[in-house]
Amino acid sequence: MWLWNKLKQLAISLRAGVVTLHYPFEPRPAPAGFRGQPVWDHTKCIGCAGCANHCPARTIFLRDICQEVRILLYDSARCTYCGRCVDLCPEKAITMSDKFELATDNRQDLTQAIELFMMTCQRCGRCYDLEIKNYIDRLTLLGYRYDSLEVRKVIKKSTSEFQPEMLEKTATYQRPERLEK
Amino acid sequence: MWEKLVKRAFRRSIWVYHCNSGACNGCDIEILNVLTPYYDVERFGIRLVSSPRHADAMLLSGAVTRPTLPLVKKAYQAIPAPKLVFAIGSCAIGGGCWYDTYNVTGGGDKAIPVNYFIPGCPPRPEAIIYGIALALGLVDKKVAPVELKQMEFPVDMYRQTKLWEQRNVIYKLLGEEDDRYNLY
Amino acid sequence: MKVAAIFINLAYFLLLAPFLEGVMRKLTARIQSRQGPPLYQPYLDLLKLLGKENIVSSKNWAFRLAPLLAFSSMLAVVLLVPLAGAENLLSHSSDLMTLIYLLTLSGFSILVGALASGNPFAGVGASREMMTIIMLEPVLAMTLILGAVKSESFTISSALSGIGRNHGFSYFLMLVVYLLALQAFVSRQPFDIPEAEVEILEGPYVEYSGPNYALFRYTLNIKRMFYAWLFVVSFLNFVPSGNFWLKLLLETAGILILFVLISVIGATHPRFRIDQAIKYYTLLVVLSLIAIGLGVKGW
Amino acid sequence: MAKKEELRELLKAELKDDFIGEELAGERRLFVDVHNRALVKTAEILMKQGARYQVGVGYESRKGGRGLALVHTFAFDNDALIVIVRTFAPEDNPEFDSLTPIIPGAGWSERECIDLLGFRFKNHPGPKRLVLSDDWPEGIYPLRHDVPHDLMPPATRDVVFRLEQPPPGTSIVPFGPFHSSLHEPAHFSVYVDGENIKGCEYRGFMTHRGIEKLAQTELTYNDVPFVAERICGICGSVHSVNYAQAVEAAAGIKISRRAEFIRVVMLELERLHSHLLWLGVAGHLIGFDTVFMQAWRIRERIMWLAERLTGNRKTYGMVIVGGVRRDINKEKAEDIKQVLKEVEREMLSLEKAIINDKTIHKRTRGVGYLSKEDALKWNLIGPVARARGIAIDARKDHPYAAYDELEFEVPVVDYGDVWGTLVVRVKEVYEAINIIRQCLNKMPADGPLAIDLDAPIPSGRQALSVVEAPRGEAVHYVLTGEENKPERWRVRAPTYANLQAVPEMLMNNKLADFPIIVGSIDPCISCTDRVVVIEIGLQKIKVMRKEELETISRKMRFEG
Amino acid sequence: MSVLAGFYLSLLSLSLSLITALIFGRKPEVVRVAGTLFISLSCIFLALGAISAITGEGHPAEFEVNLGIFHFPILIDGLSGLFLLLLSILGLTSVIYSSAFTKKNEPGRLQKYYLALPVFIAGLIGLLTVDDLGLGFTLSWQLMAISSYFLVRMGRPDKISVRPARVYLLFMEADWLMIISSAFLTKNYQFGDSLAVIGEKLAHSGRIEILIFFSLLLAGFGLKAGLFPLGQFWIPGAYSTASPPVSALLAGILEKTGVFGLIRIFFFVAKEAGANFNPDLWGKVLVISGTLTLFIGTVQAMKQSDYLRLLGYSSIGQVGYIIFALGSSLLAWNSGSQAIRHLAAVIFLGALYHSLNHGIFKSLLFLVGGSLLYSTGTRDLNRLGGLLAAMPVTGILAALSSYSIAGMPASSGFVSKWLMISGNFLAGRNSLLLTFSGIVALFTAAFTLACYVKFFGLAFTSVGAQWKIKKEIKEVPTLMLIPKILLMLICLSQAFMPLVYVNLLSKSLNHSEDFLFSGMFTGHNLTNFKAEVLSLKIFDGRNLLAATGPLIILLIIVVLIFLARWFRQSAGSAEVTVPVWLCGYQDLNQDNIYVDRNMFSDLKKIFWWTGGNKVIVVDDEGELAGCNAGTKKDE
Repeated sequence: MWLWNKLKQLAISLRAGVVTLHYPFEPRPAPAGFRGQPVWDHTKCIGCAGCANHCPARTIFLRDICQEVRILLYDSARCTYCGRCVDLCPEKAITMSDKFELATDNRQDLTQAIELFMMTCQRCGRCYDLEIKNYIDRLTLLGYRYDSLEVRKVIKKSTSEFQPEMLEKTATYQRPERLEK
Repeated sequence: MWEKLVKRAFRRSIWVYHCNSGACNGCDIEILNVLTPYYDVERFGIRLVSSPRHADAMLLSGAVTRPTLPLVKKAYQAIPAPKLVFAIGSCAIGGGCWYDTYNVTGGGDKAIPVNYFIPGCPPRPEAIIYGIALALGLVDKKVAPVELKQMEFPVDMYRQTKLWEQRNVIYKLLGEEDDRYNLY
Repeated sequence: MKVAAIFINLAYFLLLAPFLEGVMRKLTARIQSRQGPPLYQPYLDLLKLLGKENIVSSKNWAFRLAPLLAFSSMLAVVLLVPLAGAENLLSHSSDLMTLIYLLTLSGFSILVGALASGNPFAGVGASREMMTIIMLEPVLAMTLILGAVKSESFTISSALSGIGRNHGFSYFLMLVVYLLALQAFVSRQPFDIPEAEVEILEGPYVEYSGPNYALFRYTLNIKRMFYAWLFVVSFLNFVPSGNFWLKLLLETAGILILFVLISVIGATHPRFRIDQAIKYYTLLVVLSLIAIGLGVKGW
Repeated sequence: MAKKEELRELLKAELKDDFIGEELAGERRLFVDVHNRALVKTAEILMKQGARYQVGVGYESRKGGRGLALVHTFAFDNDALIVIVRTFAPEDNPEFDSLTPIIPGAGWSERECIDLLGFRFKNHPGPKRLVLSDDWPEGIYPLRHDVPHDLMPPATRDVVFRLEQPPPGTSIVPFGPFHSSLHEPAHFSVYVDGENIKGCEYRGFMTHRGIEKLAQTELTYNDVPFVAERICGICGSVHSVNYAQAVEAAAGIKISRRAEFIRVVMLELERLHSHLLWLGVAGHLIGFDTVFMQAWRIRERIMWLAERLTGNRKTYGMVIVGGVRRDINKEKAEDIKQVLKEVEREMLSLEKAIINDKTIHKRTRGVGYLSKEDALKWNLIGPVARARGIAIDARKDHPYAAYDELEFEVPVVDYGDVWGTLVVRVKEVYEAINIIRQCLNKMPADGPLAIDLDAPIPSGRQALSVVEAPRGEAVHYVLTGEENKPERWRVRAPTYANLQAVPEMLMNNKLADFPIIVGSIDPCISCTDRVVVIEIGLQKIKVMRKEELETISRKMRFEG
Repeated sequence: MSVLAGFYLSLLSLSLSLITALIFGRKPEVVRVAGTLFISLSCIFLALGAISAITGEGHPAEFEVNLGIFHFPILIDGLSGLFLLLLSILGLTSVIYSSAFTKKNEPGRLQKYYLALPVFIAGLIGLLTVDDLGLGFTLSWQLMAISSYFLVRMGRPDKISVRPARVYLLFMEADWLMIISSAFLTKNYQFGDSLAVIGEKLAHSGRIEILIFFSLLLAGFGLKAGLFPLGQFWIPGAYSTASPPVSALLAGILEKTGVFGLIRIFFFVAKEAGANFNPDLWGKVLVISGTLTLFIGTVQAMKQSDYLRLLGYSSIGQVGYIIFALGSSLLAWNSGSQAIRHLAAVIFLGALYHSLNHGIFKSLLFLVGGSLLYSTGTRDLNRLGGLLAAMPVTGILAALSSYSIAGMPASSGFVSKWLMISGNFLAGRNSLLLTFSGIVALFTAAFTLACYVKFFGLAFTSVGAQWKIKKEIKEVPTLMLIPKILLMLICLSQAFMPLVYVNLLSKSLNHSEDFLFSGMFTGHNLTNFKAEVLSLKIFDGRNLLAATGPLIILLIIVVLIFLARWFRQSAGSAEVTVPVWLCGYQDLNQDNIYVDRNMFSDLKKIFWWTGGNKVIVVDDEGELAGCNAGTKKDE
């Protein structure tokens, strides 16, 4: 009885044989439709910030450098590879590549930066305004906050700099308030 | 006497210690998965050990939550040198999608020096093996920073310093001088 | 020759022991449908461990001495045994009692080291290890004493050859007992209870790192090989004494076959609990007592 | 439905003036607003009617000026009905009556509210800090609207948690957070007398990542499913489906039948791989690594299948509010069937090999025993309850998605031990295969994958959804808000309920059985900890904690 | 110095010490110093006398003591010389140790202590020298019993010590009755007959009378020695109650007087009894009772949490070894062939050797225990730990003595167990009883190891005492270290110079008349031990080399240790100190260290039937700590 069970267990192993893949020595491509690293097609991107607004991991940032240049920064390190940005891009400028061999010893390697050339608005002389006056307004642009320095003032990394006053209103940090005043 | 041999043996016999600092299980399961028949990292001499004292590398998964931050440091301290740290998954690399919430400190490198980053949410077992193979020197790195431009634009006029190379251009240009908030 | 035999003993066990672990790991991997590590992996592991930092969690000398004592007493054991039937110079200064006690000494130093580390997991492991020693040492001792009883001598070589002198009931019973106990002697599943890594993180060794741990691993490897060797020379001693090297080769082959068996059993069993194991060991003790009884009666 | 009417009438009659209002959202939910003072009475009435307490949710109501609200939900499993009782308190005096004296299981939910929202509870036996770390300053409640989600007060070095003294005659063996039998950070302080476990203390919330706050402040409705999926890496789909269902229910959206079937397929695939995973881990925990390897070898096919279907092995990303993202077409259905066939074949041979193995019986039978009565007392759910003779399964009791159309059995055994959970899980594997096959056959050929949300989801709506995860029933509660995001989202994972019974199961077992007993509930601590810490008391020995801001025992270290 | 001079001088010094203690009762310093000096002096005289008895200038000292109407025979032969030597060494060390240990005593107690101690030693001298079962025996027995009753009684606060002390006295008196009454059954017995005379008269007695005679004496001296189940009644209580230096004497020599008595009866009187004595029967009785004693005593010791009780139980076990060996040697003697008769002599030598060894290392262990008690104030192993750092010398001594008593290779315990057990196996290879009891003895060696791993590991190496015991823990004063070091040196010499001791033993036996094995220990026969059948390499070779058997093993181990050390350092790894790893969350504290009561719990459960399960440690402060160790109904 005991032996019979053990033989059965051995039989499972033997029937399966050695199944180990020789992966790093033989390529093992991801299947079609795999959600690997997203790739921006810079020729298509219009800089609408839709991906940045809806990224669950908030890992895509846009920032105006000047009137004409807007920079899109994407940090693959924190990316959840959900493909939400692909769904939302109106120009289909983003695709999920099948690239998964992303391991690196330097986090820099995982970033993508796109300089976007923005046309100047005839009326105001600027393109769509990304500079936001304060936190409350920014909240309306959801998920769009990594590049806001004021907000980052209160991202604390369990440092000892925390003072209760930080919760108070200061010149740089306005407490969020009810929207409907 | 055999220091050189010993040094060469190190990369051929990495024993890993799995440290979950608040992960969702996804990466942990994939870490276990690389031990299973299809992937079997033991062929590289890798073993999962249960005491950090026996470990050569720490596989860190999870976003390093506030309670685990000191514990991760402690676990790192418990590993004898020379030691490697692999941050596995987006959470361990940068805190993932909750990198800035009130109970997450945001990434393994906030707590301990990380040697290798293996992104993915969770990374495929192949990706983990790739990362390990990278550490073992079996494969070459395949990623590099991507910089794309829609058109050649005289950016130089905005490059007052070499800030762009340092990838802090956005903040530096805005007058943010504080290194504490450096992303990288 | 007698002096050379010392070094042959030493080299044989020191060089071959890690390889056997490699065999075991490879076979286990095969049973688990895996490719497994290369056969020479344990050598790399040992080398690597030598280069690691040596973490000392408690500052007493017992912690530092323990791995040395474990390793050296295990080596002393293999120094004294007649490899391939060839006695060496040191065989004369010892007998079965020395052998048994030296084996115990090796276990004892693991315990002292474990307790010295101050880790509760090590404490649990030490407690289990001691219980295992208490229950298993008699089985080993009785195997050897059966030889002593049959050969009417207490020297190691005659006792070892004495076990297989006449293949009576006692021989077969003791052979079965030894095989049943082998898995526990080499502390593989289902009897790797003191080192159970899932529950108590390698038990006694939890605080040892780097070279200290390398010594313990090496000790364990040699111990496993010794127990397998003991079985081969005492129970499978069919080849009449002849060419030393031929005999050595045959013994090595026997050890390899035994390790295949150990690997297969180890891979197809869950770990027992210590209370279940003790019951099992008790059965073994009783069986070996019967075997001794039969041996005394000349059967 | 009769039950629903009956309950409504009963509550109206009993509560009189305290019955503020009701909301008849759908057939299977009954929302009742009661006055603060009548909360306990309402709970008593409902419990007398045979309810099972599920979860307590507190929230700060941004709109409507009702201040702070507390919600308790009660499930009637036999009538497919869930009663949700809501009470309100003014913002300046958030005081409620505690249900803990009559329903012990409510204690944690209430203490969670104390921590995260600053509620106060009358008559709560131990209104102590629960979720937040000890060094969290008083007066900052993360789930209040005025606290940003990324506020991180500094860590104080000298503050540590004071663990209980072990009962006399025992000493502590510390398990976790980084222990090879626990793949997640959670601390068990196990009291042992020799090798016998005499109780344990649990210290969790190390995986608490503030997901709920994140969803409420930073993400929009349709971003949340992706975060919800990452509550747990094993049963992620459960949470995203559950969330989507809750939002859909709140918004009154009916998704296409095809999408529902696809969701079921994904849920069952997840159950399949989760159970195989558990089987392997259980093997590993009793030191039987071959079972681990073989179970995971079989499981790997499912992972590959999932990767082909969804683009990721685990976090499927299939679910959005309003439907699913990817289709399962004919080809893929064939693929699934093929894989299922192989898995079933392999699983059968694995089952045959281990189900009669005496050595496995030795390590699992009679280990972690809990009688049916105890299991009922502890409100166990999922396979842990089903191994103890309690037929409880949200798929049957509160049908959702396409389960009403599917035929399947709920395996129930009454071993009451670890072995029982093993048997239940193995049987469920076949049930899951069966369900997926049915789905593929019964799935409507066409229908939109996702319906467009043309109008914004109205705010202030509430909904509750349950989904049977591989580990048991998961509960999501959603209160819709403005700005295209939920105002309150509350998750209760199955482990939450099962973990309470672990000390009881551990009692008088051997130390060596600790991993498999804890493993037998398949603890998903990341689910559980997403916002809550569990405190477990010994049954006989009272375990309390003193959070004293001082340097204490944990810091003491012997340097000799 | 002649035997007689030593004997009388030492008695004189003892009485001087007694008188000083009586006179200067109010001046504790004087009492202590004078007591220490005089008793030490007496021990030195005694030692000198004993040595001359062993070397045997001429003949054994045999004479009559006349105290008015009372007179009794005294016999100081080689055997009693041997035990007297042991007594003198232990007395000396113990009294030096006491002089520091009693510093904490109040004056009244001190005076009583120094009143009782010389009387006790005198009583012991009497027991070892008096050669009758009548008046002389009674006198010395009562001196010994009553004085030691007071010593036991004074070891601890009254409410704790009264009961064990009374039990002790009760058993001693019962024992006395048994021994005294035994002789009356002999035919023609006259009060005051010397043992030799009794033996001769026995030769003409009936079988039943002889049976009762030997049974009573076996029970009597067995009770004294701690034979199972008699020893369990009084030994643990008395040893753990008396102050440790006294316990060292109790375990080291008082117990051995029982062994001495047994040897006298079964190897001397029995010879006189001649054909009437049935060596087969009594050998079997001794083997069985000895095996039971050694096994059960040691297993019970393993369960103890009070380290003094542990030592007490372990003494029972070790005496069990001696008694087992005595029986085994009788059986071997009886079995016939000349070779096996040689083995019988070897086993007997082993038993004697073990008596000496055990006297030395058990005293040492008790003195170590006393040092622990002195420094930490607790006798609970659960509360000790990590003392190696605080008390390095005591730690090393504890390690070495634990190593010795566990019988590890290259230690004195190993030598004597080697002699006893391998002799037993070789002699008894055709006897089931001997083989099985030998196996039990080997098996028990592992239990002994378990006890002492526990004792040393948990008290000295592990962690804990620093937070467990409030007061500062320091090494004990030098005066308490010197005697321990002295004992250690003797212990080491016993380990590495076995031939010296074997020669000493055989000399002493050669100078004992009427010995059953007489003639076996002459120089000629010693070399005969090299008979083919023997593989006991202690006797191999000649001169110095022969004595180095254990040294070779030691040498091998030391060389290999250096090899291992080189191996460890060969890749130049650095050593760093990092706190203990407890899975991250907890740090080491008083609750999560692994303490004594957790050790071997399952084994304790398996061996619940051996008794001694109730483990309660009562510290002097009246603190009650401990728990029930693994009774069957534990769960």
